[in-house]
Amino acid sequence: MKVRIFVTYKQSVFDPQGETIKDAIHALGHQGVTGVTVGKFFDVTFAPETADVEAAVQAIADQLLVNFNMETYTYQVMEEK
Amino acid sequence: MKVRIFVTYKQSVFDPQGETIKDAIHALGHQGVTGVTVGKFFDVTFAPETADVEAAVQAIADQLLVNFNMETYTYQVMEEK
Amino acid sequence: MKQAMTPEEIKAQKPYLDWSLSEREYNYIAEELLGRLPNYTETGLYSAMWSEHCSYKKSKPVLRLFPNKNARVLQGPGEGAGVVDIDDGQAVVFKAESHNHPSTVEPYQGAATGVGGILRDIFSMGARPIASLDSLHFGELDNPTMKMKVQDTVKGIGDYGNCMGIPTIAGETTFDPCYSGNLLVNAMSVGLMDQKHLQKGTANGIGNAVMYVGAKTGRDGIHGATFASADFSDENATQRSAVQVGDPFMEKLLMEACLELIEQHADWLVGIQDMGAAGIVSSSAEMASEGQAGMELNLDLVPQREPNMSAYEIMLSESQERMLLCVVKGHEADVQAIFKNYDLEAVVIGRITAGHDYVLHHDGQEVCHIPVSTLTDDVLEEASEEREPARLKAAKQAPAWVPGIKDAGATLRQLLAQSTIADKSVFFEQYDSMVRTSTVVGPGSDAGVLRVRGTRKGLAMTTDGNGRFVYLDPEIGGKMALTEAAANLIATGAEPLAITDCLNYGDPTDPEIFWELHHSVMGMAEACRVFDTPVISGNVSLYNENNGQAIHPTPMVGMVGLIKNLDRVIPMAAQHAGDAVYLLGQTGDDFAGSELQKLLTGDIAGALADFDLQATRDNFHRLLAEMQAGHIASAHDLAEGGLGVGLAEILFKTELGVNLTLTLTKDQFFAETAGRMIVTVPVEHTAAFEAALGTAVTKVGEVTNSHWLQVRLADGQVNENVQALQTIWEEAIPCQLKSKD
Amino acid sequence: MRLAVIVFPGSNCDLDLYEALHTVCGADVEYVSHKATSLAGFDGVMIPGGFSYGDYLRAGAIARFAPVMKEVIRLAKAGAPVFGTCNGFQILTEAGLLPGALKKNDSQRFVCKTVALEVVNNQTRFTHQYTAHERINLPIAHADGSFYADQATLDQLEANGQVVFRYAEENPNGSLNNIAGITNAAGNVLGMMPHPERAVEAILGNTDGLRLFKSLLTPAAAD
Ligand SMILES: Nc1ncnc2c1ncn2[C@@H]1O[C@H](COP(=O)(O)OP(=O)(O)O)[C@@H](O)[C@H]1O
Ligand SMILES: [Mg+2]
Repeated sequence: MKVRIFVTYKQSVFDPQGETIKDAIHALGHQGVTGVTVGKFFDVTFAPETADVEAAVQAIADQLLVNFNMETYTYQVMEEK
Repeated sequence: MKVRIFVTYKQSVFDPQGETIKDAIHALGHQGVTGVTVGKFFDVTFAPETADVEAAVQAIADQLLVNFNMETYTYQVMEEK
Repeated sequence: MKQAMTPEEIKAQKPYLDWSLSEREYNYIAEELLGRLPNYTETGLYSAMWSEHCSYKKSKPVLRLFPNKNARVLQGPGEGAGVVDIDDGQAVVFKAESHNHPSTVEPYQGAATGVGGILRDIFSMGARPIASLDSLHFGELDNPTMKMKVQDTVKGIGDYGNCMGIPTIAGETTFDPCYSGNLLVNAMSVGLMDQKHLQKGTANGIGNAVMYVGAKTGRDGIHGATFASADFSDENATQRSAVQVGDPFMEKLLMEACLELIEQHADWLVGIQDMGAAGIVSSSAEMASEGQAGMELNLDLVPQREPNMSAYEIMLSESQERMLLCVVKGHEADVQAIFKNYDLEAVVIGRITAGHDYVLHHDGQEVCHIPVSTLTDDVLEEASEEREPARLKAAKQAPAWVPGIKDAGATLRQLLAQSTIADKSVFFEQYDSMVRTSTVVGPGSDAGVLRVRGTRKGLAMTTDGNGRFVYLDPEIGGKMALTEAAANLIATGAEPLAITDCLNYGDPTDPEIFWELHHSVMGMAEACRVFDTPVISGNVSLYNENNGQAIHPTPMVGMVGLIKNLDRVIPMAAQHAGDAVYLLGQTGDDFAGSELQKLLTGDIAGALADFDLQATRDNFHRLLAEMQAGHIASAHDLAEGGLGVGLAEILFKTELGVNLTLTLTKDQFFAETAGRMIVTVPVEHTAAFEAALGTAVTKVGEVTNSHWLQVRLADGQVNENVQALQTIWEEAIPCQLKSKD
Repeated sequence: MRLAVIVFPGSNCDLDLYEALHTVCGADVEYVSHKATSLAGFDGVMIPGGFSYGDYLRAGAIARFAPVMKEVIRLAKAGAPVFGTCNGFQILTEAGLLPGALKKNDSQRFVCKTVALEVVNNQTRFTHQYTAHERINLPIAHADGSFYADQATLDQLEANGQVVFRYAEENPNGSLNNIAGITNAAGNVLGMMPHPERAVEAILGNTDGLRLFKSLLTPAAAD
């Protein structure tokens, strides 16, 4: 089972990277783009027998993957391919 | 309209970050995790009147966001919130 | 996965031609060396080991021209890196390596893995890397693609070295259209060791273990052509990539573990070598060959990152951060324990056997059984055709170009904004230049200087290459490259010890290009003899071309020098008002290949004037003696942009100026005659200095308290505010990087 | 005072910190592995710069789970001096011993150079040998040095005098309030992005960092 965990800066945190990319996109001529935000994601695969994957995901995000001073996360269980 | 573009390493490309994070997850006691890969995503917002958003997304990914030597991408049109 | 071809199919279909093994070589292997047809794996191994990259079959005859010994050289070419005695039982270890092709395709990872590779060469010798240098040659910064490549290259070098905790303390960056389709990314690393820890890449002793340590093997870096053709025909090629990805964190652990093993348990270790080009095959065959031993490996034991790798892929993979060890039988577990402590795997993948055969097993089958030496020693050297490039004859006959400058101040301002001359701090500030707290002089000076902790000694180091001069005259250009490197070291107060090099050229099967290679090495070799700086290591990079357009022939010289007394490190910048300013060396009408010529004509052309190496060397050594005597306040060698630019450079970031009177013309103010320096001397030492240097120096004026560069020339004058010049110089590259085209 | 320099996998300024304390200041200092489970006998902890675990997740994020961190936290809570520079600062924030977090530099680039700092608080056990509001120069070398905390935390830091160093001229990374170094509320834990251990010897051109270690090693009379 695979879970995709999305981590982004909190809205209140200034992220110059998104702005820089937006400028670059405009320079390429795509004026229709009004905003860019950047995040990272982690695809975490669990052994099929893992009990309570969602609890594990939350624990892993809370303890390791996310720094709550500046970041926040969501996750999504992926379909098996 | 918002599009989320996911960028990951191609299959055969070594992902040292993912390996290190997997080890850390194991050290925290989540042995059920069998793999971790790391990617980035870009939420790109388009002005509502933008014609052919998908073509624009592909152009932006091709020219700017993705390094085709080692990366590949997918994207997903997001619901408005 | 498709079934590999049979030996007969290989003979008939000649796939080896795509792997750059010639039919002549293939036949020689089959008929003379083996007396049978090589199988698929064996053919692959020969192709790799007999490539120019591994065997130097074309360049070897030329490399023999280099001197590679003197009383200080402890290890010359032939090992991971060269080793030079620096007294007190210590040695300095260094080597440079090119990563041009990988960096052109993928600048970030190419540059990063270039640094990673050269660091492994250093610690495989038993030395701790203490500094890195780089030599980068790019196309002009006038298009978004090149700007991106430049920034990615710099980030790749920085990220790897910074994470390893090895300071990058010197280097060079130049820009010329000839590199736009083929970047040059040369990395050099310098290590320090106690001589007693010196290691070799050797394997012997029947029953001793061959151990693999470090990262797992993937399909990284396996030659694109074979990658696409043989084994993946049923998969979507675009989902795969052979780009090598660096893992500096792994390498840091690997380095610490290897150094612990070498420094504390050398008796467990027979030999150690990094896996560089052609991965396992090259490291294992070279070690067995060096130890005159047989070797048997079981490839099923090799840690693998990807499923279903063929023997060929496992052997040729260029996955990074791996080392091969030969360990005394019985100490396998001890070695494993050391690596385990760093969370690293060490695996026995084979043994040393009686005889001289190289035997590989994979999937229960013997996939290779050949004499080791046929991989390493029996390579057919190739005689190359050579012919003097037509352009050289023409240049010698053409009338010399005369710049005819009107406003020397305006020319100076323009030159300072030329990207090759302008401030590079936007690049080198991305390198940690201070970690390990021994950096006495960091990037931005003539040479980097490190102290040797616990002693009064220092080491100075520099990389230099100027393809434009070598292009105009390979032999004189080769001499100039050496001279510039020596001048950079002398300027800091160091005595040159030895050099490493990267020889970057185009396609050597073009007789004109082979001529460039041959003659530039002749020039370098002669200068090495004069400066007594033997070549102790190096690397050759050929086929640097794009669409049939070769780069300028660009030999890079990496030179290291010894400073016996750290109190006598000489700064580049002027120090005090009132000091006398001297010019060392004579200035000629040397405009061919200069930055001035490029600025004014947009091109380079003409013939180079030869210069007197011996006189240059003597001048340098007399200057060095004066430095050691404490008579010199500052010294700076003159290179791109000549005296004009050199004077500005010694005033930047000071509050000083100069007031000079010269017999030179406005044009000559920017000539790039080799072997010159600008030296400032406190008044109380001028008499001694003049007595020692005699006619080699000309007193031209003094350092002043006004922040102005004031020079009276034979046919005009320069009167420029130094702060204004500095602003031009500092802003040029950041501006170019930002501008939208 | 016996000090531990903690060595994590990927630490690379451990030597620099050790040499500054041992060779330059003559302090009683030892390297301690991240695997150590006891810091008994140590009076203070020094966490060096570098790239623990490659900084592959976030700088300092993985190191905080190392076995030795339990002991570091114990000593910190007991009031012992704990000092982290660069990656050490990042680890201290990730471990919750210091408030806030360190983001990627605004430039998105690693930057190594010497910057001007103001000693904002010279009343700490790490800074009492500096004068109030003294200007000093220290090297920085980091890619993730932009200090971030929410407004309430920032206000608190300022009000309590926990801001110890501030960038005095150029802000090299986008740090809020130009913060370069902070202490915890109790004042015994200091984290800073600049590297004082790189500025303790004249041969390297800068000794402005020396008094930080001297402060630590010679408690002020008032202490
Ligand atoms: N241009 C050169 N000058 C001197 N020595 C060279 C040169 N090129 C290669 N060598 C020497 O040949 C040997 C093989 O080089 P190389 O294949 O680059 O080393 P490695 O196997 O470590 O990658 C090395 O010892 C190197 O020092
Ligand atoms: Mg090598």
